[in-house]
Amino acid sequence: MKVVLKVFLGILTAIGGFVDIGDLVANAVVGARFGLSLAWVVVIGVVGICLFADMSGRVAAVTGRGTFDLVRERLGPRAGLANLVASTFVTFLTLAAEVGGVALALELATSVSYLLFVPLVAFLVWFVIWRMPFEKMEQAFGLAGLALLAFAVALWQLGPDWSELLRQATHPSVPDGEGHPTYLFYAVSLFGAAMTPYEVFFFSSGAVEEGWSRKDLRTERLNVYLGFPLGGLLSLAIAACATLVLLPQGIGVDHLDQVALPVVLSLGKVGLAFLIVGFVAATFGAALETALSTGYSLSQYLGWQWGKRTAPREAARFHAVVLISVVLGAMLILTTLDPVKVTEYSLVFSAVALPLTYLPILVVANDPDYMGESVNGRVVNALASVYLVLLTVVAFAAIPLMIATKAGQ
Amino acid sequence: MRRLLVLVLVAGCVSPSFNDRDYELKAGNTAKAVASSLSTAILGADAARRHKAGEPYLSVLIGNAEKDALAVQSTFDGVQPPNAAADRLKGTVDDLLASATTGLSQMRIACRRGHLDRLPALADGLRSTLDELRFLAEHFQ
Amino acid sequence: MRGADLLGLPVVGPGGEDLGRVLDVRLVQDGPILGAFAALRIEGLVVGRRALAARLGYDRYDAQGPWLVAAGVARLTRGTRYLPWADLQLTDGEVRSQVADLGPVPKIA
Amino acid sequence: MTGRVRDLALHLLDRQVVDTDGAAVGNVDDVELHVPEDGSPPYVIALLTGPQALGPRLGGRLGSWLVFWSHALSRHSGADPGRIGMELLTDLGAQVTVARSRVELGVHENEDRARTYFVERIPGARDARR
Repeated sequence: MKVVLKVFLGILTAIGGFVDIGDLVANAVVGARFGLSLAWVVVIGVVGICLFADMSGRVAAVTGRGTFDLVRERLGPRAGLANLVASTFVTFLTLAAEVGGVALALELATSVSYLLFVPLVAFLVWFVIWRMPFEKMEQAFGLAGLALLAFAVALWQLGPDWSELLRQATHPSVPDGEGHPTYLFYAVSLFGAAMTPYEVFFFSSGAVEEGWSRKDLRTERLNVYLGFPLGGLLSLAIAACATLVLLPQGIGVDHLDQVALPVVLSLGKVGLAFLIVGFVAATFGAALETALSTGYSLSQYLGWQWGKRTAPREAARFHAVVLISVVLGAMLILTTLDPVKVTEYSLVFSAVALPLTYLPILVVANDPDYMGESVNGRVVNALASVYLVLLTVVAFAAIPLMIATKAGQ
Repeated sequence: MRRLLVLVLVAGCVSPSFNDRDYELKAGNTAKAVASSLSTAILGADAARRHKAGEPYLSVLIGNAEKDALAVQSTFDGVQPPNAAADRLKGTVDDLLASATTGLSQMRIACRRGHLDRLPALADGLRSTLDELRFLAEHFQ
Repeated sequence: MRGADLLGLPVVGPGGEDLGRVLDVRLVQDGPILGAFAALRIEGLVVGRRALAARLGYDRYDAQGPWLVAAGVARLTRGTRYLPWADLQLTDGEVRSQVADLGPVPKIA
Repeated sequence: MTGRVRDLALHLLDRQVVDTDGAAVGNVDDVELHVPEDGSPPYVIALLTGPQALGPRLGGRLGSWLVFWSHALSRHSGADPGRIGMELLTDLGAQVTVARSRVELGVHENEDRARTYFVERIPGARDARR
């Protein structure tokens, strides 16, 4: 039972971090437009996030240090600050999108305009962070997020031609009527959705919050290699549902209600009820993670006391930053900026910001001064080097692709 | 059927300049976007027919579809047709857009009043518009 | 004097030739006893041009993975040299080396 | 006898300082070097922490801005950054441990301000939720 409870950090990170508003939207958009021909990106993204989260989680367990501590130590205060600004900007955009996502999910349940929910959602996000113990928070939202498995059930109910789906997924090709740049732009978005930097900030800082040490390395691995692939499978289920129901009708996904449509058509009201619970849990969980991550990053860079372990008064500046970022995120959404659009842009910027944090973590995970026996093994390093190249290429390609395709239009 | 005839007429005039081609592409994209909104609403009506969805969800779904279609319509209205052939194309597209947005708003009103049982009939009335929009979208890709 | 007063200072040779900047300060724990430990005393300066690459530490250690990063950083930090404290003079706004040819940076065991 | 070798930027600067309770005190934003009169090599006599120490290392306009404002807002410490004497250190590894509590070190003015004027005014600020 204890092991089960400990896996919740991974499940929350995966459900509320891997499958967040970004994945819900990106996978449905891509499924409705490209079928499963971009499924390979999800697989590459899952392997990448496993690798990255494993390294930062291991470093956190062994040294007790969060990601941004190490970013500044390895890059110095100036480059570290540039990194902090870029990463925090992306995390903040994601936070705003998640708050909007919770509100949109509540709109689906009530048909009351999502804008009216935004202040309430923002307050609850802050309140949970202020009052709820870390582990309870993980368990509650991780468990509720499992309701998203409705996508998998719906897929099964839709009774697809599995061999055809598999063929699409294993024979990637650009569909007729779509240009290569557009295809690649969506590949970058999906990749950004899978490997969002805040997942790593949260996972490593969460490991410190839970007081992990060297003996928790097994738990750490279990979390990573169970949680993220589970999130990846869910992503694929979302894309497959969209492929089966929305693609043949020529529906382009612009709203969360369209993401839910395949599940509604196959599982009806019960399916929708599960889905809304899942949407709320996943986006709320991700809102918690991103709000905490802005506080974690800034506090770690500046050496402030951070975390939910102690009373808020003991980590005053950390809690002040979290509160302010939640308020600003809600205000951004209240300008009636479409949360789905905010999500789409934050995914691209995620892809740009990734190598900035990836490289320092990779270096520290190899430093025996910090890690002792637990440095990266050969296989991990070989794979990690491949991803370093890949991440760099994607980071440089992301913005030009966005401009060339007018963000995928 | 009348609209399809017009379409064939329009398609016969091969556009001579970049401007005309550009206008046709815009018309095609407009048709594609509105067809997507219509399909969404029609699938929603399908769910209503089979009692698979309730009023709150459907009114959000159909309301958003209507909003999107109206936005696309007003963007298209703002584009200047370059010549007489384009004027005819504009007439056809405008017709289709008007019937789509009217239909969507009827669906939204029925839905918000709780008359979910009326949605399937309203949706059926939109299917020919949807077919024509799709034809147009495919033709001017 | 603060650490920041040394880091980044330009380093010039005996004839005034440009040798780079101070990238790091080598400290050895054999100064006067402060509390429980011997003080960290300056032994020399790491001098070169690629501050950011040098921050990663690959030029100071033998064999550290992954190979790709190590090789890349090694290339960037090829020109990094070591200037013992005994061989330098601190003047206004620069470090003047009394030898023209600096040796490589001694690795940390 | 030569002691252990450490490089300033690589092993000391920017590391986290924690107190006897394991709570974060600040980062090693800079170090103070003592220059002996007899001309022997300088040695590190104190760790410096806080914006007044970080500012000069960031350099440029942002650095001066940081120093100016933290000076202007500071009630007692003036232009000097927080200072932790090397004699207080008990460990120097992935983090730097000092043998005093945060309160005793007195390098915490901004945290205190955030606590007194903002966070502590919100109900529940005193409860730890584990």
